[in-house]
Parts: sequence; structure tokens; C-alpha cells
Amino acid sequence: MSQAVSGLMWYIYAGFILLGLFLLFLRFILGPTSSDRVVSVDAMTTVTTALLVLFSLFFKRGIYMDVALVYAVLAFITVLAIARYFEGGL
Amino acid sequence: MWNMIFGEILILIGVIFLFLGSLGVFRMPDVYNRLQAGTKCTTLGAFSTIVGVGIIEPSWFLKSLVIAFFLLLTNPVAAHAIGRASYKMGVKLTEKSVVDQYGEEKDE
Amino acid sequence: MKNISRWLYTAIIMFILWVIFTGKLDSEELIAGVVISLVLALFTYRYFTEKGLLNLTPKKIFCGIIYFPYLIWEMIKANLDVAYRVIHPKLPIKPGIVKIKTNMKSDLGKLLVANSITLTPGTFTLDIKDDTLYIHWINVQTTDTEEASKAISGRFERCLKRFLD
Amino acid sequence: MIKKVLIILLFVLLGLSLYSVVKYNTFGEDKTVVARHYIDYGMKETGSQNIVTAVVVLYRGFDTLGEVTVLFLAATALGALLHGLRFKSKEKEPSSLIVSTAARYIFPLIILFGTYVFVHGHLTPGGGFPGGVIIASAFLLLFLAYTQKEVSEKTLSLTEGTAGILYVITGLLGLVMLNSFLANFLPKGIPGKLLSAGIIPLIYILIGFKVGAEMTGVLRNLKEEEK
Repeated sequence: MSQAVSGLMWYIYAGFILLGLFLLFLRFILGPTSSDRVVSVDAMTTVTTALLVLFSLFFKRGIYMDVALVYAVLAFITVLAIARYFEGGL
Repeated sequence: MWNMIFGEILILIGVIFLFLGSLGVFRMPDVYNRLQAGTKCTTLGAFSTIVGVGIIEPSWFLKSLVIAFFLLLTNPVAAHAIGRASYKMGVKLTEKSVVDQYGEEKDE
Repeated sequence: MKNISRWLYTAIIMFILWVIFTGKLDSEELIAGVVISLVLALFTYRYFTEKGLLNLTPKKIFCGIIYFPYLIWEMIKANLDVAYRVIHPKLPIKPGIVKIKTNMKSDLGKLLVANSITLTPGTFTLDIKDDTLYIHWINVQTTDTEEASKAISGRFERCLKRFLD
Repeated sequence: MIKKVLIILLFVLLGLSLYSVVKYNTFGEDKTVVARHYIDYGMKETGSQNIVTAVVVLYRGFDTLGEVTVLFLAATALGALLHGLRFKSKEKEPSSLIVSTAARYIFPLIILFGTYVFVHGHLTPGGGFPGGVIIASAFLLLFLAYTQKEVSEKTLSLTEGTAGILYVITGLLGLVMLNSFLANFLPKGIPGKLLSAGIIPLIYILIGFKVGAEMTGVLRNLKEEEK
């Protein structure tokens, strides 16, 4: 029974996350300045980290949590690098 | 069983906040207001989702806590860096703004 | 002497993280963890800490544990606030940049105050110069530095002061 | 306007091509003979939980040595190319206090995580290459936060050279003891323990050091400017 419930919940979670990612993607294309685009990319990486953790629950593999952590580290450094480039500190 | 229900509720709350954060990034008028929505809502959303997953599978709880803490520590720093860089680049505040003490100080 | 304390403190934190990463209490993993954290701490303690083992007094750990639920509670309030503004069809915002003063002396204190401000209702840290923080506020209530400081960062500083000093 | 439409069109095309890849290549079926052998006997023959690691280090170990060499050549070539060019860059904007303080506290944690990834190459996804890159990214964080930070070139090339030589020596030991280059001469142990899978963890640690040093060297070369 709980399996069926989690199966149903999974669709709700995925729906919300995909809708959010779609909105962020629209902002990424529309964004008038490059800063807007970086903001949307930053939000996207956070959403994606949460999505990766949800994947590890869905497939019942604890090992995938490591992937989420690697993604969080690299995403942080990427955003920081872009921001420093805009600032003129690179 | 109870931890399943509690975890699912936490994940649901988190996912809704992630969606609201994305909506905020889409709707707000300028970079700084977008950062407000994009940082706060997505950080709490991701935090809640990740801790919820940790509660459903107790053996992953500590690791999920580490990921959540890492996000809590790094997301504000990234937001600060983007905000500062945008201001240095000369991105204007929206016309609705009422005061800009940072810019005033720069001009003097 | 002080350097040894800093080194041991870094190694202890690293070892705890190592155990969490591996996720099992196997003797081989634990021995490898001790060796690796001691070696890595030797290279990185200069970055990681200034006070060393003094950070691990019971009082400080207790204050840290108290501070965390408080921050989470403030974050939930912040999010409901922002969520309300996002959903509202007219976007009721009144943004602006104000400056506030902080009393924190150490770098870590400033970092934690700035991060807490970013995560809580309608404010985020735009820049920092010495002890002046420039805050972007989504709903400006006052432009006076004193009052703004009290409204934005007063609550955290009381808590953090005890935790850090 | 037309630019935005083109961007959307590009992404739609990318999505369609990805969709066809996912649809027509079923996941985990149609294995070749070699793949089936790896999956059925890999764990028994090598003692490694992670079959990909076993393939990379043992079944195709010689290939991996070549890959590390290619990476080394690429890093050296980049250094040589940039050697003559010294860009006169304008004054660099220092990073704010928040970024530099956060970098100081996060740097050791990323280093620890990279070490965890390459030490557990035979148990979890990852291994020497990803672990090395994570370590290099920690150094990138330092370079971003402190404009003055310098890593000495001697330390980097010493680490890299030692790791490379030890890799070859491990291979030669296999040649001496079991008559084959890079043979697994250490006991296999129980799969799932840290000390298992023979020489795989040893080689992955060496690859981790080598890749980390090489990538840090690349970043350092790109950052360098006129003094």
C-alpha cells in the first residue's frame, strides 16, 4: 500500500519540480541582463540538487546521495566563478 | 510507518517551496528581488526535501543533513556574490524602489 | 601549542564528516579515517580555524544547537512572507537598499550574520565594508541606520555573540 | 527576438535527439559477450563492487595509463602555449569578506570530500578522475576568493611526477610477480570492505593525486599574469 502511495506522490513531486524548472528556464531565455540568467541558473542548481536526492529515494540507492553532494559543490563554485567574472575579479 | 508519513509531508512542503521560488524568480521585477525569491524559497525547499528523504530512510539521515547544511552555508554566499557583481556591473534597481543608500555613498 | 590545538580541532571535525560520508562503522574505514583526517588537517588547519579546541566547550556547542532551530523558524517565516508576495497578483513590494551596523568582530561572526540575514524575511546582504552591511530590503520600513539594524540583525547578534565570543 | 526563437528551437532539437536516444536504446539490455562477462564474473575475478572501476583499472588498465599520460600532455601543452603570452590584466577587484571567509571554511571540506571519492573508488561511483577534479575545484575556490593566492609549481610537478612513477612501478611489480603488466598481485579481500579489490584502491589513489595536481596546474597556468 505504501508503495502505491509513494508511487503516486512521486508524480506530484516531479510535476512541481518540472513546472518550476520550466519557469526558471523561461526566465533564463527572457532575462534582460546576464545577471538575471545567472540568478535563474543558481536557482536551477538548487532545484536540481533536491531532485537528485529525490532520485536516490526513488531508486533506493543510498550511493546516489554522493552524486548530489558533488553536484552541490561544483554548482556553487560555478556560480561563484561567474559572479567573480562579472565583478572583474578573475 | 509514522516516519514515512512525516517524511512525505516534509518532501511535499519542500517541493511546493521550490516551485514558489521558481515562480518568484519568474515574476519579480529586477535582479535583486529575483534573488530574494530565488535564494530563500529554494534554499528552504531543498532543505526540507533533503531532510524529508533522510527521515524516510533513517540510515541516510546524517548524510542528508550534511548535504542540507552545505546548501545552507553556500547558497547565501552565492546569492551575495551575484548581487554584488550585478551592482558593480551597473544593473539598475526597479523603478518601484524607494531608497538606495549604497548608491548614494558611491556617488559622494 | 596553539597550532597543535588548531590541528586537532580540524582533524576532529574532518573525522566526524568522514564517518558520516562512509556511513558504516567498519574498523578499516575508521582507521583510514583517522589517518586521512590527521594528514589533511595538517595541510588545511590554517584556513579552517583560529581558536582551535576552544571552539568545543560545552557552552558553545549548546549555543550552536539552540541557534539552529531558531534560524530554521525564522527561515520558515521568511518563506511564508516571500511566498505571499509572490502569489499575490499585484506583487506588493517596496524594495530598497539600506545600511546597517553590526557589532560582530570576527570574520566568522560577520559571515554568519550576513548569511542569516540573507536567509530571513525579505532581506539579503548586498555588500560588506568593515562593520557596515548594505542590505537589500524587499519591504523597506525605515531608512534610519539604527532602527534598521535593530529590526534586521538585532535578534541574531544577541544569539551569535554568546556562541562566538 | 529572432535570436530567442532560435535558442528555443535549438533546445527543442536537443530534447528531441535526447528523446530518441532514450527511447531506442533500452537500458541494460542487449549486452555484448564482453559486457556479459564483466557483469557476471567481474566481482568474483577482481573483488571490486564497482564494475566500472574494475574495467577501468584492471581489464583496461593499460588504457588508463595512456589516458593519464594524455591528460599530462594536455596540461604541459597548455603551460607551454601560455608561457610566452603574458596578458597585462587590469587591476583585479578583490572579493568581499563574505566570499573569502566562506572559502576559507569550505576549502578543507571539499578537499576531504575529494579524498573520500578517490579512496572509495572501488565501492562507490566515482574514483580517481572525479576525485582529482573535485580537489582541483577546491583550489579553484581559493583562487576565486583570494586574488593573491599562489600554489608553488614545484610542489605540483613533484606530486604529479611521484604519482605517475608509482603508477608505473605498481604495473611493473605485477609484471614481475604475475607475468603481466598491471596484474592484480594483492589479495582480493571481501567485496564491500575498504581493503579489498587488490591494487584498485592503490592505483585510484595515485590517479587521484596525479589528476588533482594536473588540473590545479592548469588552473594556475590560466590564472597567471604579468608580475
